[in-house]
This record gives sequence, structure tokens and C-alpha cells, in this order.
Amino acid sequence: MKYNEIVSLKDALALGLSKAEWKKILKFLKRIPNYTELGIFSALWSEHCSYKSSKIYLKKFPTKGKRVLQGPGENAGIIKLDDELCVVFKMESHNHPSYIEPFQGAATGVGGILRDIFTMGARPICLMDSLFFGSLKDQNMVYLLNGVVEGIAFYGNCIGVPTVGGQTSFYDAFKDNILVNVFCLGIAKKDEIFYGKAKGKGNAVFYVGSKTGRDGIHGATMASESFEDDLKEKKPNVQIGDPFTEKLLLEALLEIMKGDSIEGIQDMGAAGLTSSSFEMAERGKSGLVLYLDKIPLREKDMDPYEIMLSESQERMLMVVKKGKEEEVLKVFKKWDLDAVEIGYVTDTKKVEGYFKGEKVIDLEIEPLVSKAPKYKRPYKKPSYIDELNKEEDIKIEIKNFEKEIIEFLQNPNISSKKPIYRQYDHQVQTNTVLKPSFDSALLRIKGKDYGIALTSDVNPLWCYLNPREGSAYAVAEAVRNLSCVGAKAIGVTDCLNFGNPENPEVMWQFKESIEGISEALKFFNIPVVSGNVSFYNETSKKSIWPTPTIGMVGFIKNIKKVLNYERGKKSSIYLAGEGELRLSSSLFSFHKGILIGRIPKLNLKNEKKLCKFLLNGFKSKAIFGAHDLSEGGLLVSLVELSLLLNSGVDIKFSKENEILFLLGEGGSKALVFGEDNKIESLSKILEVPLIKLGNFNENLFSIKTNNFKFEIPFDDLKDLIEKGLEKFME
Amino acid sequence: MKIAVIVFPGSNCDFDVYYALKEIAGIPSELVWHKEKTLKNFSGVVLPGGFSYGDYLRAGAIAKFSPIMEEVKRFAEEGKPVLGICNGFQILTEAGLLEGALLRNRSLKFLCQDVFLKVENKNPIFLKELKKGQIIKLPIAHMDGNYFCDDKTLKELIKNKQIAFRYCLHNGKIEEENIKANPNGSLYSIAGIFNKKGNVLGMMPHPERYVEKILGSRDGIYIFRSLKNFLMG
Amino acid sequence: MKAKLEVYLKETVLDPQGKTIKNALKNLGFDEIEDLRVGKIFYIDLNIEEEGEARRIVEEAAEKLLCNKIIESYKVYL
Amino acid sequence: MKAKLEVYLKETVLDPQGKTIKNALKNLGFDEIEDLRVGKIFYIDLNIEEEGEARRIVEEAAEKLLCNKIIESYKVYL
Ligand SMILES: Nc1ncnc2c1ncn2[C@@H]1O[C@H](COP(=O)(O)OP(=O)(O)O)[C@@H](O)[C@H]1O
Ligand SMILES: [Mg+2]
Repeated sequence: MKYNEIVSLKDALALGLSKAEWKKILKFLKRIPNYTELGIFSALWSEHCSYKSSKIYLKKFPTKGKRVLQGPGENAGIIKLDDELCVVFKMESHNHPSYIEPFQGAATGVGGILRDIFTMGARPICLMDSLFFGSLKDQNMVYLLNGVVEGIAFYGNCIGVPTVGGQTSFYDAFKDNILVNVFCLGIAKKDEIFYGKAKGKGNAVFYVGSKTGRDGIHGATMASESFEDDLKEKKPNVQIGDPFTEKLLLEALLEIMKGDSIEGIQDMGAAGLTSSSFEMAERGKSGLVLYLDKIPLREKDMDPYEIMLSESQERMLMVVKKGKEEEVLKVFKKWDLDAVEIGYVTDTKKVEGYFKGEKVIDLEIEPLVSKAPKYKRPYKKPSYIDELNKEEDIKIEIKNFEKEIIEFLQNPNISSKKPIYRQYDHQVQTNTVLKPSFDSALLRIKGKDYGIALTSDVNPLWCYLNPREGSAYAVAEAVRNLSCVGAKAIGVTDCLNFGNPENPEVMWQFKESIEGISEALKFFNIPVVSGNVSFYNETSKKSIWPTPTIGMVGFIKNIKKVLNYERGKKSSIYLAGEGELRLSSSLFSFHKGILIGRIPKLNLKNEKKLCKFLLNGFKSKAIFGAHDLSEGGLLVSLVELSLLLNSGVDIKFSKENEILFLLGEGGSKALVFGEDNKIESLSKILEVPLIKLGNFNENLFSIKTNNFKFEIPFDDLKDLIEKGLEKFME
Repeated sequence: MKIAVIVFPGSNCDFDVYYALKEIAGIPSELVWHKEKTLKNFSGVVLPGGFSYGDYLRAGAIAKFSPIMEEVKRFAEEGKPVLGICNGFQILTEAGLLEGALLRNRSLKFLCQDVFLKVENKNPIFLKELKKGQIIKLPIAHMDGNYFCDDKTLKELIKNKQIAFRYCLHNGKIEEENIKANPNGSLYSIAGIFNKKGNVLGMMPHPERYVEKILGSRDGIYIFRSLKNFLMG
Repeated sequence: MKAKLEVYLKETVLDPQGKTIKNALKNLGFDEIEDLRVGKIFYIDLNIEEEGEARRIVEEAAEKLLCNKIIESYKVYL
Repeated sequence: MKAKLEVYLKETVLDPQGKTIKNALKNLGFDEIEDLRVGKIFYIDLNIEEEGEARRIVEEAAEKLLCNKIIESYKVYL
């Protein structure tokens, strides 16, 4: 179809719009759009750009707070650190592209989130990646895992932003729709932030970065559809990442931003030039005139439709203050980058596009952005919820304890993620105080006493069994993970990965999940400042498990004083905290192929109490180090603690239900070590239950109970725990 | 006395090196853009790590043509200190200022991890503060760190005492075929080499990453302190 | 017999590596070079001598493993 | 005119990538593949038509930039 041809309902349907939406377009325009304009509607009204199914729910999130400088709605959210500095962060999904081409899909996911951060004037200082795959028994999954990890490594390492943490899970619910969520955080001076606003009538609009090709045309629409058998047809859309060009773009922009020449700037992400131009004009309450023949092209004969919808990477749209054009061009020239004036700002509240002298786009902004459709989609509680949520806990018989544990520790869900994060440069920029393997990554800020901590959490199995409580648990776990390194939560970004919102059962999961997250965040008083919704993670009518990834940022006042892991080896190991333990819904039972029974009850008050105990303990130097209990329960937590301190442990206890105590999951608990008497008295003061479990023990990892014994030389344990994943990544 | 830290397009450890030199080791330093043509006011130069030109083609291959490299060559000839770290090492080999080449890691994967290094020889510029045979811990972060040269060159390197560091186990044992002792598969476990004169050092591990206790180790400071003492005379 | 398999990015796919190398060559004064793209080449030794069979095997290896058909194409030379 | 430049590791240099790929192919049942080595290929468009001249330019680009002669060799095809 030709770019300036008048379209019909049939074309609208083909571009993923509904009949009702087509009617709405006609009503807004009072005329019939041409093909380019229709393409713009279809992109901006897609789920991915418009949040049409999620908007009404996202309002429930708490978004305000003393430290919040920018909440949801901009390229990224901003939280104040002190009177000078702030952090700018966001998380995004690149699920569909990563399934189609894992290396490039994941790489461009990293590239995209980095741009969201540095367009705001912040220098990106770290990345995290949250990955969800199907079981590695499937050869294709092994291919996807390796491709995704190498893609993230390729982009992040090259551009020089450390990947300091993340999470990785393997459940077959993700076998046809893997999830790749990437988090990025940057740091900026508080009063040197740039926004995606087109302001100042007559100001020039610049296009900067790589040339435009046909890659990714209609990526946003693709991310708003389920996978069906026509997957192959969608393949030509693959975008290629060029981290070297992005590094130049990053340095050039940060250099320009030191001056006073930029009025507003935005990354060309999903829906490329379309979303960046409309959104910038919307935020600036202005209009834009664009000359599409001026866009630097990589491929011959591209038409306005393709130009407006291309998702070529490493590009930005920028509004430059009058008289500063030369200044800007000079810097881009230094960095060997294309920068071209392609139009100017108006006050018409319209985006007007010209091509070969013909006006091919003449669209008011409001209908496309703020008046885009919003849906309150029907929802319905899925039948599996009641079937699976059995009250009675399951019982697991273990005959050969040692053998079963050795097997369990090699389950990729439990096994060390080192074969992944070893491929990520996690130290470049020399701020990384705690590397991957700790509950949270910890970064110092050069020239400051304080530091920041980061974690990314969600347990999809629990969110499946109970979307509301499971999601609240994700928040609780994140808070706990921050507390385990002595940091207090200051802000959240999220990436809400769900199935098809047109399916009422998925919509129910979504609504429940959002409510669970909101309640928990309100309880802890943590604001959401940015996020992303990824719907349509569905193949042939099968949706993924609900997976609301929580990316949480923490603050630590005096980073030098807090951590004392080295001194820890001489102290006792305690289990602190409380809460219901269950075997049903534990990873161990899942590992054994059992998936039935409700998840353990969450008690946010207990969580808060534990976190207070941890933070106070660090501050008063009672606690030298801590590690929380999560997937795999006490046993796995002990193994991980042992690896963190590079030392075995000697644990003895007797309990009524020892399997439950060792492998059950639930509640708010952490292992702590430090000054024994101080820990004990603090636990009394704060009324946090405490059990002494044993000590560290150089060469041997040993757990003895009345009925069970697990003993293994520390070096063997180290090999064992890496092998589970390593064997798929060699 | 001042050290130049060269910034190539795609360098990403430039600021880290500058920070370690200036703020931690206390050596006056400056970042210098690769298109500059003179290092007149400097007494030493560091080529930092990163991905110059994206490591496209071969790591370091394109950067060797940067205008500033003429000056780096002059420094090398005149006996002034030249230190190449990671990508900087790769650039020095590509430019022919150091022998050999750095191939893809044997595992074909990027490796970011701590390694143990044995100080193989003495050197008055870079290793004064270290003893021959001493074991230090530094991190590596690279895709192409697998050192290679032909037999004849290797013999020469050994004979001329041009090997600076070799990868080893924590107890100092060198095992070329053991991935734990020689993670990238380097020939003769070579982690860093000098030129014949001993004023050019190229090394894959990153000393600038371990100069502060808060980051886990200070073993990298020895190299910068040696350099400082040498330059201050 | 010996075979060569060339694997290259499809025309429409961005080749950042080729672009950067081309620019480097231009800076070195190679004005005659209009365009440059980078591909991979596999030199394969086969323990069979029949051409048709050899081609079939290399093509299968390309389809199965060596060529990522989403972004690449390939050619076999015997 | 168009030229192709093949750049490959010298025989004496270990090619871990080639080895890994060969093993992967063996695992897929490609028993006919005895050996496999990986090289790079550059597809070059030149704005000249004279063969000798084209060859000279591509060779010069190889010598200067595209081939590291410590580890690699090259061949030009027009
Ligand atoms: N994909 C990944 N990228 C980087 N680091 C990861 C990744 N997956 C896991 N990690 C790291 O491995 C460690 C263990 O992860 P996880 O078990 O999810 O921790 P927790 O249960 O404390 O949230 C953490 O330090 C985490 O940051
Ligand atoms: Mg944890």
C-alpha cells in the first residue's frame, strides 16, 4: 500500500486496530486518514505505547514521596539522593524480540533502556537483567539462554555500564514466551535534568544518531500481539544493536548537556520517530513540523510510512534552543555522529509531516496520545486458582537425603548464576562494592559517603498460584534483599509481564497483582517512579505466568562503615525472622514435580520488623553480614551464605519437621552473623525471633539434624553449585 | 610530571584509570582525546581498557591509526612509560609496540572475574613495588585476552625477561591447561608483557579496578605507585 | 573434499561492524572503497568426495547451525 | 567493481571457535565433517573497474588494517 493512499477499515484491522478504534479515528479526524497516518494511529494506540488496558490500574500505585523528583510518565523516574545528586532509573521488557533473535533482541533491549536514562542527562552507572526461560531440558531454551546472555554482555560490556545483578528462572510456563527485562540506573545532578518536551515555537528539531533503516517496522504493534504460527512472517523485523555508536551518542549528549543548548530530548524507542515526536509535542503542549526527506536513511527508497515507524536503534530526537545549533553540531561532529535538522517546533498542537513537498501527516496530538483509547477490560478469576490453592500442605518423603540435595542444588533455578554474570562486566566504572551473588548489588558514589543498593525480584510460581500475595511477596523480598546489605528502600520501578489482556483471566491476574504490589508498597511507603507493562506474552492461547518484576533501589548512609563480611567467619550463624513455612509451592516441591497447595501467608508487619532488625544491626555493628531466605529455603540460603564467605558451615539442629524447616519456603527470614551477644540482645529488643544454627567452618559444609545429614567438602560444593547451569553454557 | 590517559572512541575504562591515578595514587593526570597530536607536556601515557571502535574487526585494530598513536610510538622509543591495560594492551600489540596478539578467549565467552597473577620479572618502572614471584589478585574483563605469539617470539620474551605477569592459582601454581589457573587460555599463561626496553607494559588484568579497599582489593596500587616513584625520581 | 561456506548478513540488516571498518578505511585514504560488509567463512574438510552429497551436507550444517537465517544468508562453494 | 577478501587464522594458530563448532556439528550427527576452521570475509564495493588496481587496493587494505599478519593470512578474489 502506498504511503499517501487513503485507507479503509480493512487496512485498519490489518494493522491491529479494532473496528471501534477505526470509528474513533474517523470521528477524531473528520476525514479518512492516509496509510502513513493510519500507521501512526496503530502504533500509538497499540497496547505497548498507549497502555490502554493497564492505565486505569496503574493509577493505584503510590507514586509520591519526599525523594521523588519525577514519577511515572517521563522517559524514566527520578529519586533524590541529596541536595546535589539524584538517581534516574527504569526497567523495560524486550520479550518478543528476544524470543525471535535472542542475541540481538536482548542486546537492543539493553541499548533501549540505556537511552531512556541518558536522554534525561544521567550517566548510566549500572544495569540489571531479569530473565525467565522454560526448562533447559529443551535444546531451544539452551540456545535462547546463551543468546540472551551473550547479547546483554555484548551491549553492556561494550558501552561500559556494569551489569551488577539480576535474576534468572526456568519454568516451562515461559517456554514459548521468554522474558527479558532490563533495568538501568543513572546518576545526574538534580538541577541538570532533561525532559522529553518539545518547547519554544521556532526551535529547531534535530535527528541524531544512526541512520534509519527498515528494521523493526511496527515493533510496537508486534509487542502488542500474541505469538501465533505466523511468527516467521514477523522475523524480518529484527533490529541490530550497535553499542559502539550508542557509546558515542552517550558521550556526545552528556557533553552537550553540560552547556545550555538542549530544550528537550527523547529516545526513539518503540514506534521510533512516531512516538518520540508525538510524545515530545504532547508534553511540551506544542506542535511539530517534520521534513521527512531530511531523515538520514540507510536504505534506499524508504517512504514516510516506513520512516515514521522504523525502530532502527541508537537514534534520538532533540529540540535545540535558538542560536545554539552550531554548538550542538560541533560536538556531534567531534564524535563522528549524524545530526540533522529535520523540522521545528510550532504551537499548533499538531504533528505535520512533509515528504517531497507533499503534506503526508496532518494529525492533532491529543487524539493520539492523551485521548488514546483506555479500556476497562472484563476480568474473571481463573478456575485453576481454587483447584491449586489447597489449604493442606503437602508431605515429601526423602529416602536418600544427600543424593536428593545434590540433585536439587544442580537444578538451574537453584544453581549459581555465575556462568551468567561472569560474562557481564560488573566492575567497570569502579563503583561496585558488592558484586552479583549478594542479595543486592551495592554501589558507592564517588565523592560521597553514601551508596545505593539494587535488587530485582519476583517469584513467578507464587504469582501464578496467588497473583495478589505473590506480587506483594515480590515487594517484600526486594525490601528484605536491600536490608540484607544494610540499605533502605527509596524507590521502585517495575516490569509487569502478563499474558493476553483480552483474556479475562489474565486481566484478573493483572488487577490482583497490581493491587498486591500497591498494598505492599504503601505499607513500606515506597513510591513507584517508572515502569513498563508487557502484555501479550502468549502463544497459541497459552499465557505465561504473571510476572511482575520489581526493581528496587535502596540507600545506604555510610557505605564504608556498614560491611564487614571479612570479619564474619568467626561468628555464629543465626536464623532471624518468622512466618509460615510451606512445602507446597516451594521450589523443592516444584523440582519434584508437585504443583499444588497455596503459598505461605505473607505478613508485612513481620517483614518490616525483620528489616528494621537488619538495618539497626548493621548500623550498630551487631550484624556483619546477612543473607535472606527465599527460593530453596534455609538449606539453599546456607549454601549461598557459605559461598559468599568462601567458607563451609557447621550447622546442627533438631526439629519436629526437619524437611519443612530445611526446604520449606515462606515468611520473612534471614541468616545473620556478627557479634553474637549484640545480635541476641537486639533480637530481644526488637522482638525478632532468633535461632542459633551453628558456625562457619573452613573446609567442610555440614548440616546435621536428628534425621538427616548433608556433608560435603567446601570446594566440592562450590563446583557442584556452579555445574547445574554451567553445563548448559559451555 | 603528568600522565596522559588516552580516550579513544569506545574507551570505557578511561575515567577509571584517571581516577585511580589522580585520586588514589596521587599522580597528576589528564584525559587526552585520541585526535590530539602531541603529548608534549606529559611524561607517561596510559592506554585504558574498553572497546575502542566497538572492538569491531579485531580488538585494538582501528585505534592503532589514531593521530595520538604517533606520540605513543615516540614515547615508546624514547624510553618513557607506556602502559596499556586490556584494550590498551590489544592496541599496543596491534600497533606493533608489543609482540604477539590477543585472540578470543578459549571459552569463546567474555570473562569478568578475579585472577591471581605471579610477578614474573623485575621492572624499574612498573613493578618496583612488587617482588619477583609475588602473587597478586586483580580482575579481568575481556573477550579477547588469549595471548598468542610464535615459538621464536616466546623464547625471546622469556630470554629477555619481557614477561611481566602470568596467570596462576591462589597458591602461585601455574597450570597452562587448567581453566581455573589460566582462564582465557593464554600461551605460557601470559597476562602481561614488556617491550625489550621495559618501558612499555601491556596487561589484560585491570589494576585500576583494585586500588581501594572498599572495592575488594588494593593490589593494583603497586603498579601505579611504582610508576609514580619512577616519575618522581 | 574441501568446501567453503560463506555466511553474511542480509542486505537490509544493519552491519555496524562493516560500517565502522569502512569509515576507518576512508580515514586512511581508501577513497576507492564505496561499501564494505563483513561476513563469516567456514573452511570445511569433508570425508566424502561426491559433490552433490558434499553440498547437501554443508547446506544442512548451514541451515541447522552455522547460519542464523533470521538475519543471515549463506552460499556454499566446493 | 566488487571484491572479496578472505582473512583466516594461520594453520599454526589455534582456532577454538572452529573446534567448538566442529564438535557441535559432530554432536548433531555430521560425521562427514573432518575439520572446520572459521575465517572472516569482507565484501568490498570499489568505485574502480580495473582488476589490477582493485586487487592492489584490497591487498593494501588487508596489509594495513583488515589482516593481522601475526596470526592471520588473506586471499583476494575479484
Ligand atoms: N541474569 C542475571 N544477571 C546478573 N546477575 C544475576 C542474574 N541472575 C542472578 N544474578 C545474581 O545472582 C545472585 C542470586 O540471585 P537470586 O537467587 O535471584 O537472589 P535473591 O534470591 O537474593 O534475589 C544475585 O546476586 C543476583 O544479582
Ligand atoms: Mg536474596
